Amino acid sequence: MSYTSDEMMTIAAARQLRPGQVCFVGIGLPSTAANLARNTHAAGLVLIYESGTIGAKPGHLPLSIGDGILAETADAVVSVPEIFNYWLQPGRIDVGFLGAAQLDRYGNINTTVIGGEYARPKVRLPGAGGAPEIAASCREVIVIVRQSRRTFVEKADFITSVGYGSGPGDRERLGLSGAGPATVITDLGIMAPDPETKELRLTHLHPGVTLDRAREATGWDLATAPDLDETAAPSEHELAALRALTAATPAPPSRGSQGG
Amino acid sequence: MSYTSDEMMTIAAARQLRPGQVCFVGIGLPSTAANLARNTHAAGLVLIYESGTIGAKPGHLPLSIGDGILAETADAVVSVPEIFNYWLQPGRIDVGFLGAAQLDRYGNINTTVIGGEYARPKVRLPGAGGAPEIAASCREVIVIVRQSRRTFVEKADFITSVGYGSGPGDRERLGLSGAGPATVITDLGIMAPDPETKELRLTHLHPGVTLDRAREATGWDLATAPDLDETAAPSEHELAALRALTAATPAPPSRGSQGG
Amino acid sequence: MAEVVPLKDAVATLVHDGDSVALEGFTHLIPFAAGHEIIRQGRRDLVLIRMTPDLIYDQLIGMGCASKLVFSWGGNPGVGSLHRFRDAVENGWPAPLELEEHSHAGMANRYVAGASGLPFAVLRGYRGTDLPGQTANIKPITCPFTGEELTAVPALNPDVGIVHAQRADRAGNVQLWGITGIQKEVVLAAHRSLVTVEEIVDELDPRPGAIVIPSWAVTYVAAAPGGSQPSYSLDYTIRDNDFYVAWDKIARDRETFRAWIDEHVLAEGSVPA
Amino acid sequence: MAEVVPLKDAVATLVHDGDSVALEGFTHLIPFAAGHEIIRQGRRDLVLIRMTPDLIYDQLIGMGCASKLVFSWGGNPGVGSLHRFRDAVENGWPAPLELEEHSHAGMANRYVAGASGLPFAVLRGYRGTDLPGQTANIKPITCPFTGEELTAVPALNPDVGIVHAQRADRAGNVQLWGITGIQKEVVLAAHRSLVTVEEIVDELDPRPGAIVIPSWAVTYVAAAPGGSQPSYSLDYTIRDNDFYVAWDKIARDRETFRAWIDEHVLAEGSVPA
Repeated sequence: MSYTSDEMMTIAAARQLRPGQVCFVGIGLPSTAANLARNTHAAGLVLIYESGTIGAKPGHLPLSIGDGILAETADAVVSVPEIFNYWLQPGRIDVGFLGAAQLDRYGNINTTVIGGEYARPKVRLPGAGGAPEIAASCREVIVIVRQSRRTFVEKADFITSVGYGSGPGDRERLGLSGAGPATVITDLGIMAPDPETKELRLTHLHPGVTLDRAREATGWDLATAPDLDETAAPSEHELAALRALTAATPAPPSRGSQGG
Repeated sequence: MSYTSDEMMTIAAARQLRPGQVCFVGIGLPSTAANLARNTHAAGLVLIYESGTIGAKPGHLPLSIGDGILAETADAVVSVPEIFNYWLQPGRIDVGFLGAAQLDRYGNINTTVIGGEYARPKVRLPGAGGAPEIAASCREVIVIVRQSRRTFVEKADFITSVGYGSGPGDRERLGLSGAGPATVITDLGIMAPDPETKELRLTHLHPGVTLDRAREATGWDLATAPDLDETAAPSEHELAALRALTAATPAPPSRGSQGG
Repeated sequence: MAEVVPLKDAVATLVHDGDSVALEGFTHLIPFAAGHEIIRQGRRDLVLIRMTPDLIYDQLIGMGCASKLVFSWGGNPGVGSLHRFRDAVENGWPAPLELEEHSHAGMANRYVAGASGLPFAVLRGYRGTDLPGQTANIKPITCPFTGEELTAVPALNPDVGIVHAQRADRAGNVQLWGITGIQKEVVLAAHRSLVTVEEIVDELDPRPGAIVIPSWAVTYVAAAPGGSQPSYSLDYTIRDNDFYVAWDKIARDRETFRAWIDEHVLAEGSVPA
Repeated sequence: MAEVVPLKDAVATLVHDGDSVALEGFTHLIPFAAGHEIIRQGRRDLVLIRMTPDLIYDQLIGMGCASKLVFSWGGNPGVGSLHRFRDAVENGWPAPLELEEHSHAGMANRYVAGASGLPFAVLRGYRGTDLPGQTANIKPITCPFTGEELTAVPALNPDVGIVHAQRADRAGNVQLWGITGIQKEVVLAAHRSLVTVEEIVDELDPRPGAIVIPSWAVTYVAAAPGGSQPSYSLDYTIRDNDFYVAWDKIARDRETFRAWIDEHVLAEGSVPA
């Protein structure tokens, strides 16, 4: 059964989530992956959207994190200050699921500006939304983003959300309670930080993707994990579930929209 | 129609409240007076209890500020942090209605300890409850308390809630946004601060009460306002409304229970 | 007590050139009708405050109503960019737009401080990001008990706070439910407030998940049926997702944008899209 | 996910000698059944935390379970004194009781900070009172933007937080309504939590004014029908005002107090009064 690289990426991301985990989800690819997990192997996955919906169980993919379906299916709906202060900030959330416009070798995320001066940028991106505190406070962070040299950069033009900062010890120094980006899922493969240097390195290549191609799509000299592996191809069950989920829904945006 | 001094006190207190005012009410005499006002001349008086009930309209007097009748009749019920942070602290409340165990010449209130050391007091009182912030943040404060030398003291053993501190300028210096105790209603008469010195002085004597008796019941040299007046006796309507209100209810406590 | 008045009069009385104005509604109950009335009344030099500027601020910015934007996420939710916002920032069209940028957590806590009568709020946020480098309104603060360093942001107290809600009664008590977002905080933080509602009813019967903002905490209430479209009011209207997608094309080009505003906002008898 | 267990087992597992324990319920939903179970299990040296100690802490203090009390108002609501509390403070019977005393606003904000993962909270409070002179847990703090001086209090994060609620479902999701008080904050601030409920149901149908605490944020749920009496659970039980009045006489005397506890708490088959 054939599939697209986006489908492989979304399915690989969904596989990262385990039943019973509590997941703070942004709109777009993160929401698609999280809902796919909930509809396949991770029943009981608790989805939290920053609009204040805790335990949302949308039947279709929401276009906005404020879609009515989220409030109508949630275990609890709380105010926006409460979702950030009582639920995200204390580190109660297992997994934070983020997108990115730029991602650097240490997993730092840029969703603010690209090129030029901050006040007169070449590209003005949406901005921070909930991402800085999701990246700071979730027990672990999963980043899902399409891979290219434009996106995977040596150094981000602007640090909107902190990964490992400038390397080992930075998160501790900054008092960030969460462990930081544990996994980066792309349309080419999967990356994870080197335990020593915290630099993102390749742990999996998706079927049919060569190491050269992954390296060409990365703005730094991409290292590989000793046990570099191939991602299992999507199962028919996974593909059917994903396509059922996306059928009724407009295409997700191409970059980190966790704020919307 | 005959009446008791407690009835005169409660009715005099009720008369202080005007229609449409927003009033933060403690249990006991304040609650009785506020509900009497709402049932007589001050329809539309908004009662707020620190249990989080905004716009409560109890048919009978609650024994506790958590009585079910308050939540069932309120316009809105909010959490305890919200009632203090969003509603009391910003100075939205017109009138704060307090009791006292000790009241000093500058309207400072003690509801904490009397005599001995703080750690081993002669009398351990209930403590602060909501009073310190009610006294600080309400636009004005009305104190209702039975008058005696034990209660009306030169200097309070402990300042639980600030009136005018040590005199003019203290509230401003402390950054207390409200105007402080504007009126003190007792079973003998009514006091208000001297505009110059902020010391409480007698403005009204209840019918049949002599100035000497009021002075004997005061622990400082009680001054009188130039226009010292006699309180109008309770009308039949006021007495009937008060007795209807208290009929169904246990006697109010004898001292500041705004925390309960 | 809130006065129930026509939308036009409420906006004319409350919103003046140069005011700081927060039109809130976190992805629900967005006050489009009030925003369009501000455009019709031709306000200028507004400091627009909003967590998610959304289409409504894209429209106000594109019409030159604003000189500054205080925000935390400026995109078209689920679709992509806000092109009028980007044109103002990247090219200064139709006017330069000063930015003050925060995270959602920072903005939410700024409203909470404003509603609480406090000059600032404390949070675990911004640490290690480049955001504090761009504004004086993000500063470190030290816990007086543990010595730990956290982040402080100043209170937001807009001159005018405007939100949409499902219902109000004739006395001006406001009731809203579903995603309640930051609505209550904005009304309580603002010096003057306007709540537009789907309908005015005799009685606010209790609803699961509903909050009530008492009349005496609101300045004006105005009826604006459908006034949150293309956003939505749970149980009254549904979100017009197609319009959010269509806006991408409308707003990409200055002329098509102006034409849309002329037809749907400025024309006689025009109604909120 | 919260485990639904018998009350006796929940208390035995969660509450140990020397723990800091907050049994909350602001004049509603006071967890008397859980408090009586703590007395039956003979806990000692507890640091008891509660805004309004009420009869339940009068009983725990009178039975010598506590070495310290953190509170903001220690009276019998609408009646007068808590005699066991006063006897402990004034005469050290049955054991000396250390006090840490705050205002309601201070205590509420300490729970909020605890629930928010912050080390402290900021409020306009305590200024000019004698309360800061009696504890190191009230300190001034300066706004980094305006220079204004306010008051800081440290977060409360009890070892154990215990509250009562109307209902839970079999998965351990908790629902409560009426005066919600500080219930959610205590559960979220505590390291371990127990929620006793009037009943366990298959489905938590939405209720006006109800809040839900999701199962995954709670440690244990235990069924305790009538478990808030002589306080009350709105729509299940009514407040026993007569008992609050009667308690004044029962607790005034050490022997009548002990006799009451023996009969109503310690005796085989005794149930919460």
